[in-house]
Amino acid sequence: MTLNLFYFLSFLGVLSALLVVFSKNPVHSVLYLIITFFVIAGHYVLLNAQFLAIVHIIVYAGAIMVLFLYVIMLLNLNQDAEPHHSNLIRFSATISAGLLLLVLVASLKGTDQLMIQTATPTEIGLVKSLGRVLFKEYLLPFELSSILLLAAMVGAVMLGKPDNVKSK
Amino acid sequence: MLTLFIIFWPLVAAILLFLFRPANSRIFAFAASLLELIASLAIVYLFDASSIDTFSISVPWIQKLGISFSVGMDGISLLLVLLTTVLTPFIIFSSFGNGQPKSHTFYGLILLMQMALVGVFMARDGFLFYVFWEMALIPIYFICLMWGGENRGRVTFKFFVYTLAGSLFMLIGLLYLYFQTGGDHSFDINQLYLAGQSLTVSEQSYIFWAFFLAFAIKMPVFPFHTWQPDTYVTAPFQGTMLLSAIMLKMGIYGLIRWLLPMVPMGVEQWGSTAIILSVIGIVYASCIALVQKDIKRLIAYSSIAHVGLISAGVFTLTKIGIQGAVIQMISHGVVVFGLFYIVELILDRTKTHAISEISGVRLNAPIFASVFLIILLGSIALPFTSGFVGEFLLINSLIQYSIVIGIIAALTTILGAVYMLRAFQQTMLGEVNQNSKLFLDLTTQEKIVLYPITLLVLVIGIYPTPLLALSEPAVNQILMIVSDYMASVK
Amino acid sequence: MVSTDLLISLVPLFPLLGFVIIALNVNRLSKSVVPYIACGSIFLSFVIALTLFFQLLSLAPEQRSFTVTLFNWISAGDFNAGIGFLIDPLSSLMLLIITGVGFLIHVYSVGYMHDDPAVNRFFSYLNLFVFFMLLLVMGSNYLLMFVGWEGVGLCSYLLIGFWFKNKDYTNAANKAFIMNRIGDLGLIAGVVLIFVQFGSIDYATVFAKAGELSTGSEILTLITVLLFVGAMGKSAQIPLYTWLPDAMAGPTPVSALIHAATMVTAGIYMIARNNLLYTLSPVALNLVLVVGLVTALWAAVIALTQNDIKKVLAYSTVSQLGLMFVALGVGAYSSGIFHMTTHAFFKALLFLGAGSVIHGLHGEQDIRKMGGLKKYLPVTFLTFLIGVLAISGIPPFAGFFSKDEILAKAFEANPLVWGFALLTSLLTVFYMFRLLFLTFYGKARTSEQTISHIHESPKSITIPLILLAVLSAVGGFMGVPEALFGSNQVSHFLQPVFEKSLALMGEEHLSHSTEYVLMGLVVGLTLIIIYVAYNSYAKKNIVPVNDDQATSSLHKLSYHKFYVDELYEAIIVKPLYSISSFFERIVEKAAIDRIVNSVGFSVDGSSRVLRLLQTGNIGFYIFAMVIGIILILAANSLMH
Amino acid sequence: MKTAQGIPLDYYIWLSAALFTIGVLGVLYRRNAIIIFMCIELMLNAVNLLLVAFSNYYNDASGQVFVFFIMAVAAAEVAVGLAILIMMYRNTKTTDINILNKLKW
Amino acid sequence: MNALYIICGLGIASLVAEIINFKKWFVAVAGVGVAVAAVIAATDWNSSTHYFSEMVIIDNFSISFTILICAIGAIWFWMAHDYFHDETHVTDQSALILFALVGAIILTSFNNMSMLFLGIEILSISLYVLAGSRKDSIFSNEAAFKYFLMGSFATGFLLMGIALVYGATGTFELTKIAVYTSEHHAQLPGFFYAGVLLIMIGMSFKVSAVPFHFWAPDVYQGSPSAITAFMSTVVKVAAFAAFLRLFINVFSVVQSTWLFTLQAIAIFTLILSSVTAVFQSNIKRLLAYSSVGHAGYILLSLVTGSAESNGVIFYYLIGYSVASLLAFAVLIQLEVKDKETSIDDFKGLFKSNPLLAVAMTVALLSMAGIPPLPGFFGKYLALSLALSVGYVGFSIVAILTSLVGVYYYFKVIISMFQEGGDGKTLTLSSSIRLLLFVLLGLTIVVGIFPALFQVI
Repeated sequence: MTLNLFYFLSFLGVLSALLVVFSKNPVHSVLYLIITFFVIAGHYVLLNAQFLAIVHIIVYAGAIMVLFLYVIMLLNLNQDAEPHHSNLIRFSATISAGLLLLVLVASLKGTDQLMIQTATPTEIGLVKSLGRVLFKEYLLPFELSSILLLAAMVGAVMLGKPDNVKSK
Repeated sequence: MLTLFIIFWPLVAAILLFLFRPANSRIFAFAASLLELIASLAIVYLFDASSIDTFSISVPWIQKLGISFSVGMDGISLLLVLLTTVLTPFIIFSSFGNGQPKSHTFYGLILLMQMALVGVFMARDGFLFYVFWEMALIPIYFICLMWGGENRGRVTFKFFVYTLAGSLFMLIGLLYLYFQTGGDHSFDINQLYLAGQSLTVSEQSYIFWAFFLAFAIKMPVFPFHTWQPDTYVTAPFQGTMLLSAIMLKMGIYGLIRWLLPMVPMGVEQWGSTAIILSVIGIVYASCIALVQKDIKRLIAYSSIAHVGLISAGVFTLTKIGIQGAVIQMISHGVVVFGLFYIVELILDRTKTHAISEISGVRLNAPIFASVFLIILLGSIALPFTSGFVGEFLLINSLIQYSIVIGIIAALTTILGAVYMLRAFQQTMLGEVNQNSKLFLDLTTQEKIVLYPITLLVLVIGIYPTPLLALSEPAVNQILMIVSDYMASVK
Repeated sequence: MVSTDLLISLVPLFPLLGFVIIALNVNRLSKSVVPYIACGSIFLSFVIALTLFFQLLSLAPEQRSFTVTLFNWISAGDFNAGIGFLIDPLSSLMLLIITGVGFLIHVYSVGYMHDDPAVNRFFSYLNLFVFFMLLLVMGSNYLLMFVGWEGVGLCSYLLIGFWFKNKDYTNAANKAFIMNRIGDLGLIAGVVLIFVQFGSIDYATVFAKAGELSTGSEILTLITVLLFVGAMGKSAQIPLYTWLPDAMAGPTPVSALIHAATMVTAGIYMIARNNLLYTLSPVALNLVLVVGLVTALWAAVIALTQNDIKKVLAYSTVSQLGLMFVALGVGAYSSGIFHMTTHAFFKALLFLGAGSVIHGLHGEQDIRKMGGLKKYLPVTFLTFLIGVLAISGIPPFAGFFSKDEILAKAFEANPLVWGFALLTSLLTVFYMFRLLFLTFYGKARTSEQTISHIHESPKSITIPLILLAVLSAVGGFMGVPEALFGSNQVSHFLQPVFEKSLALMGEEHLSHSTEYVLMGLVVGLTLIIIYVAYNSYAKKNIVPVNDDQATSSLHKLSYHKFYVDELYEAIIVKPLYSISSFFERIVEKAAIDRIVNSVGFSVDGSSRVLRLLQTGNIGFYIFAMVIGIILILAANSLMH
Repeated sequence: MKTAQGIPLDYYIWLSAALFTIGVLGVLYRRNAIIIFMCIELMLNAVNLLLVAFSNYYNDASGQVFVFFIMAVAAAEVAVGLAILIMMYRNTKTTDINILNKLKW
Repeated sequence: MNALYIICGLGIASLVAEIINFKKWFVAVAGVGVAVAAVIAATDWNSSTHYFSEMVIIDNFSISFTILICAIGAIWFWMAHDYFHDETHVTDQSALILFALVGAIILTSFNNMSMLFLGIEILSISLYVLAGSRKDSIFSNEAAFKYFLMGSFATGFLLMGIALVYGATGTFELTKIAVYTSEHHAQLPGFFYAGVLLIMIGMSFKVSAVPFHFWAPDVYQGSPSAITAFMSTVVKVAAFAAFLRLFINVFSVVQSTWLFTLQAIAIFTLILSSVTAVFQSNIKRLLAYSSVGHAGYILLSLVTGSAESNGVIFYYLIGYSVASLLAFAVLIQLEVKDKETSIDDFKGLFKSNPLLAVAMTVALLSMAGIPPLPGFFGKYLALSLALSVGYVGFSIVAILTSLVGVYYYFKVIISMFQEGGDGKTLTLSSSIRLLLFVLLGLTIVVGIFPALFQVI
């Protein structure tokens, strides 16, 4: 059952991901990406990462993708007027992506050599355990990500704001 | 103390020049170089010829890597240091001419150059030697670049890269040897000797070539010489003098001090090749000098020929050859300085150095012509001029090495006479022409430069014994290292 | 009493001092003072040389040798060369010739160069020359000889090109110097080999050790041949003789002193000095003989048709030098030296006489434009006549004895040699009398204007002429052969120098009767030739044709000196220059330098191409990155 | 080797590799900067998926914590990236990456 | 660790300064603050500790790199004074610079993959913004965009690598990974190696090694010069610190996996950068290629895999940074607003502004590797290291490329010492003069006494 679910989600995920790449209208791409995110959230749930799944939906589908949409609307890009690469480039892009997949898969073997996990499955995906790890072991990275966000905020504001002095 | 002074005083003087930019910087530079000269004379006075290394200082520099600031003085070093310290004041003074005054930078660079040269001649640590070796390149490059003639960017650049390329090979060789030294590795000269000598024949051959390339380019030996004529022509006269009178001695000195004792088997293996290259260079450069139209270029090629002879003599591995090389280095330095100064004066007065455009100078400037003649005779090795002593010893050693090679090498005396006398005849003799019409004879200031040089040419020619005696123990020492090693191998 | 050592050192010192004083004050000293300094210094040397000579004489023959060492000059390894002098009969005789004839020529120059503005410079060179010449003959080792050898070459160069405004003259000077240098190369190589062989270059050591070597050893042959190459250059023997006729560009006293009396005989001196080595090396000795003989004949033939008074004398000098080498070549060292001595007298006389003529005619040198000068220049004529008689070997003039001795020795060695030598001397007689008659006899062929200005030369010119004439007349008596009831004093005086060689060769003598026959034959033939010449040039007044008129091909060949100069130009000079241009244009610029530069260009070129990778297109960049990643991962998965 | 739910770990690896590659493909394939950003997000999500799978396998929360950081960074990147894009759009009036080739050679 | 706090604090203070309108002196304060941070970092010398459940390790390695980064930062603030004067967003930019420094310092002392990731991102995101800080310049825009796009693309691979390594070892902690790999050397899954390689690719991008260097020339050229200076020094130092930490300390056990690849990368980096640079006429682009070339040299000593390479690389980075700062300090003075600076603009500089010319010359000579300047010793040490493990061919390639390097550096030098140019004498503020003298002095001291700086 779970395996079938996995197949279904995977198929859906790959399909929508491909549609992100191949759909002509940027807005459609956004929507397909949101579908992909939901699928991934499904996978998270499958993997007992419930809290993460929710956060994922909130952050990605809720925040990031909205931002994308917002920008697309702002820049008025919601038509399929996008110029395309020449066929040669698209062809070679596809080929090289295929090759990349090939070498990736070829080099991603060896799971059978992994240590067999000893601990019994616990509810690590729950807020409680995650919070414990996050605020104990990973306190410093957590604090530092605030610096990161601060930097990004400052930066985004700085760049995004038109220069009043200049425009006047 | 004196050792440190003689190495670092020019540096200090140069820094002072750069920082304070005195209005009469040339006087300051001249005084500084005189002080340096006095210091070197003091060393001569205190020098004990019988000992191999006096005035030596050795302090660790980068201890971890076995690099130390290790300098010393033996006869060969002393002579070359003396050559440097004697010629530098002259070179500085020779720039006092009527041309536009040179800035403090110019003099500072000359002093820096002097420091590096003295360092090269005194270094007893492979790494230190390399550092000084490269440092010598920088000031001269800038002198040529900033005060040079036409096309100087391209020409000086070629010079720079070419010589740098050569010395990088030397660096590899040095490093290779360094890793052969025992214990914690060291760049100490004696350690490097031992390391080099412990190598197999084929390894020694590689090392030989790594070093020889660097030295051959610096000297320069055929066929690595093509940077030289252009550079000499393009460089300002003081630059040319520094290059030809002192700097090329670095290459020969390197052969004697570093190459021979370090890889005797390599030298034995490839020495004949080096001699043949040098001898080809002698004839080849002399021939090219025959058809030169530019007098500066002519002297440049003549310098290649002379250096070829010296380098060939060194590779005979005989006492006579090396003593000849040492004395010829000194003589060549003095003579070539004089020649270039004379060419500078010609250019200054006639605005040309095309041989065919000048004629009959002797009529208006007899003293000038006579001085030129004497120095020129020194260049073509007339007996009782400085050139003869060295050239005779060198040819002597080469004839001992192989009579055919010796005689081919000795062709330089004939060909040298041909091109030098041709130049003299064309420019000094004949009817006065447009360019030489108003040719002034030597001024007092020029006499101050040229008379001592002329005198030196004669004195070294007539009484070279003190110089030879000074270098003899050092030469013996080096040859002893070689012969001891060869004896132990066989 | 002054010590002999000091005296010996003083001999070269005076001319050196003279040179230094004049040279340093060349513009300051008055033209009237300088000649005194110059002549005085030589005279002092002459006096000392004379003193030394008598000191030598006062000693027993085997003790007649002084050596002085002043200081160590060059020492490197085993090599040692000192500045030291050797006075023995040979060098002492040379000293006398150099300082004596030299002094006379100095005096002559005072008059001859009187009007020249650069007379100070002239005398300084002259003094310098004497200094180096003295060094050459006095040096106690090979290297010092070499110093003198090159030094006189330098002075010769300076003096030939003395009138440096004229390009032909300076060309001649260059030619002289360079040809000498070719010889010098041989000499120096020889010296080095001597050092290699004997471990020393002191005469004393070398000769002592040479005795131990066997006759005809290869190294010795090599050494002596190389030394002889030096002599070829300096003494103008085939193939290096062409500079000497050109050297007549210099002032006439120079031709007399350097290119007749002293410098060119350095080769003779050198071989005489090394007689032992040559005796030990028959091959070299034969080479000397052959070269000398061929040169003698060759130059004599050329001299037959020359029209320049000094050129005739120059070729005559070459020819006579050849004769001296013949003497050396047959092992008659002292005969060679004897002829050299008398030759110094009469050839100097002839040159100075010619100079006097030229002086009288204000620079005219072409004998076709002379004639009938007998009455205008009586002293010159008389002295010149004595000179001609001396060179022709008319008894009892100096040349007779010396030449006769050579002929006799040649006959002794090989009648064929004698035949050629005789032919040479007969040719000499012919061209010398041709010269004499064309110059002094017959009608004056000079322009009226010149004739009105002709005057006998001043005292300072005529007195040396007269003195030399006397020497030429009586100089021969110091070597009267035993056949003529003399004692051949020269030969005896020089005995100690040649002792070892003579011992090696063994002495045979021609019977006196043979000598008489030979002498008679020679004198008879000489007289016939004189008559022939008189008939053609004095009586019939035949004047050599102008250059543009047709002559027989043989005559042309001789007149154009067998085209040797042109030959050298074609086979040596031109190829040398074309090789040089080839080196410069092709090898240097198009090959070596191009290879060097091409390294730079190739870097430039690849940069030009490689920078195109940086297209500015992000798509491409990312694509390149992906390719890189694919390659890396592929390599990895292949490895594992 | 399977995850807690019995799905082989390999499957997740492959899935994530596929998604990652699709992201790469998108970056290579498209010229619209916004789509390219989205594809990069897709790549990051592929990584997230992988991390979660491993985290599950090892029963170790730190993998999931790491995903939080990736999310934070992704958000920050998107914010900055879009700001850059807007700024650029202001000057060039396009989001076509091919227009951006003033800097080259 | 304290240095990190101080700089974080300064960054936030910078933002506060905007609010309380303390703009005028803030840059100076920041500079001094960073310098103080360096000093404080130095006080921990020889005390090897870790903080925050082994998130960071403070050892001599991290301290020395931290000091270097702080020192560069302080000098940068000194140098870039004018950059702030021109701009409207003074505090924003100084905050971003300070945050970038935070990121850099994290990269010197991380002991956890999450720290690595965050460090890189803090550094990068700040720089993406700073690269585009000249908003009206299309070049600046393009630089920011390219940097951002390629940077985040590369981050994807880095993360993939981290994920795979996590998957293979079950931990993000470096020390544990090191222990795990050495204990289970034989049974590491295949994807572990892929992970290591992907991490290497991500890091190679940061240090701009071929073929992941394409961003560097374009971004260096397009960014404001002060930012370029920052990128070519701080970013490079930090990235190499991280590179060393990862590949010398952690992945050294599996050297065989990455060594060959890294060798290839190093060789291509050396060759491509030096050859391509020859043709450049834009000075910033040239310096970019030069910086790529230096990365090649550093990689050369890194691939020796020798323990000594830490010290060598540290020294190399000091020499390189000092020279870069010097070059950029001159360049900034010479720049005309909104105009590209090409080699021809240096013509006659020695005549008109000797101090600038001398400073630039010394910087370039050092980069070219002429003794006794630090660039020479750096290259020497790298070569020596390479030869000590027998990389003869490699060393020869390196030497040849450094000869080619001489070729392009000297194009600039020749230009400066040639006649021509407008001959305009710039008036330098005394602060800049002092800075130039300090940097010149530093260059020479670092060059002549390399032993003093080879602390690790």
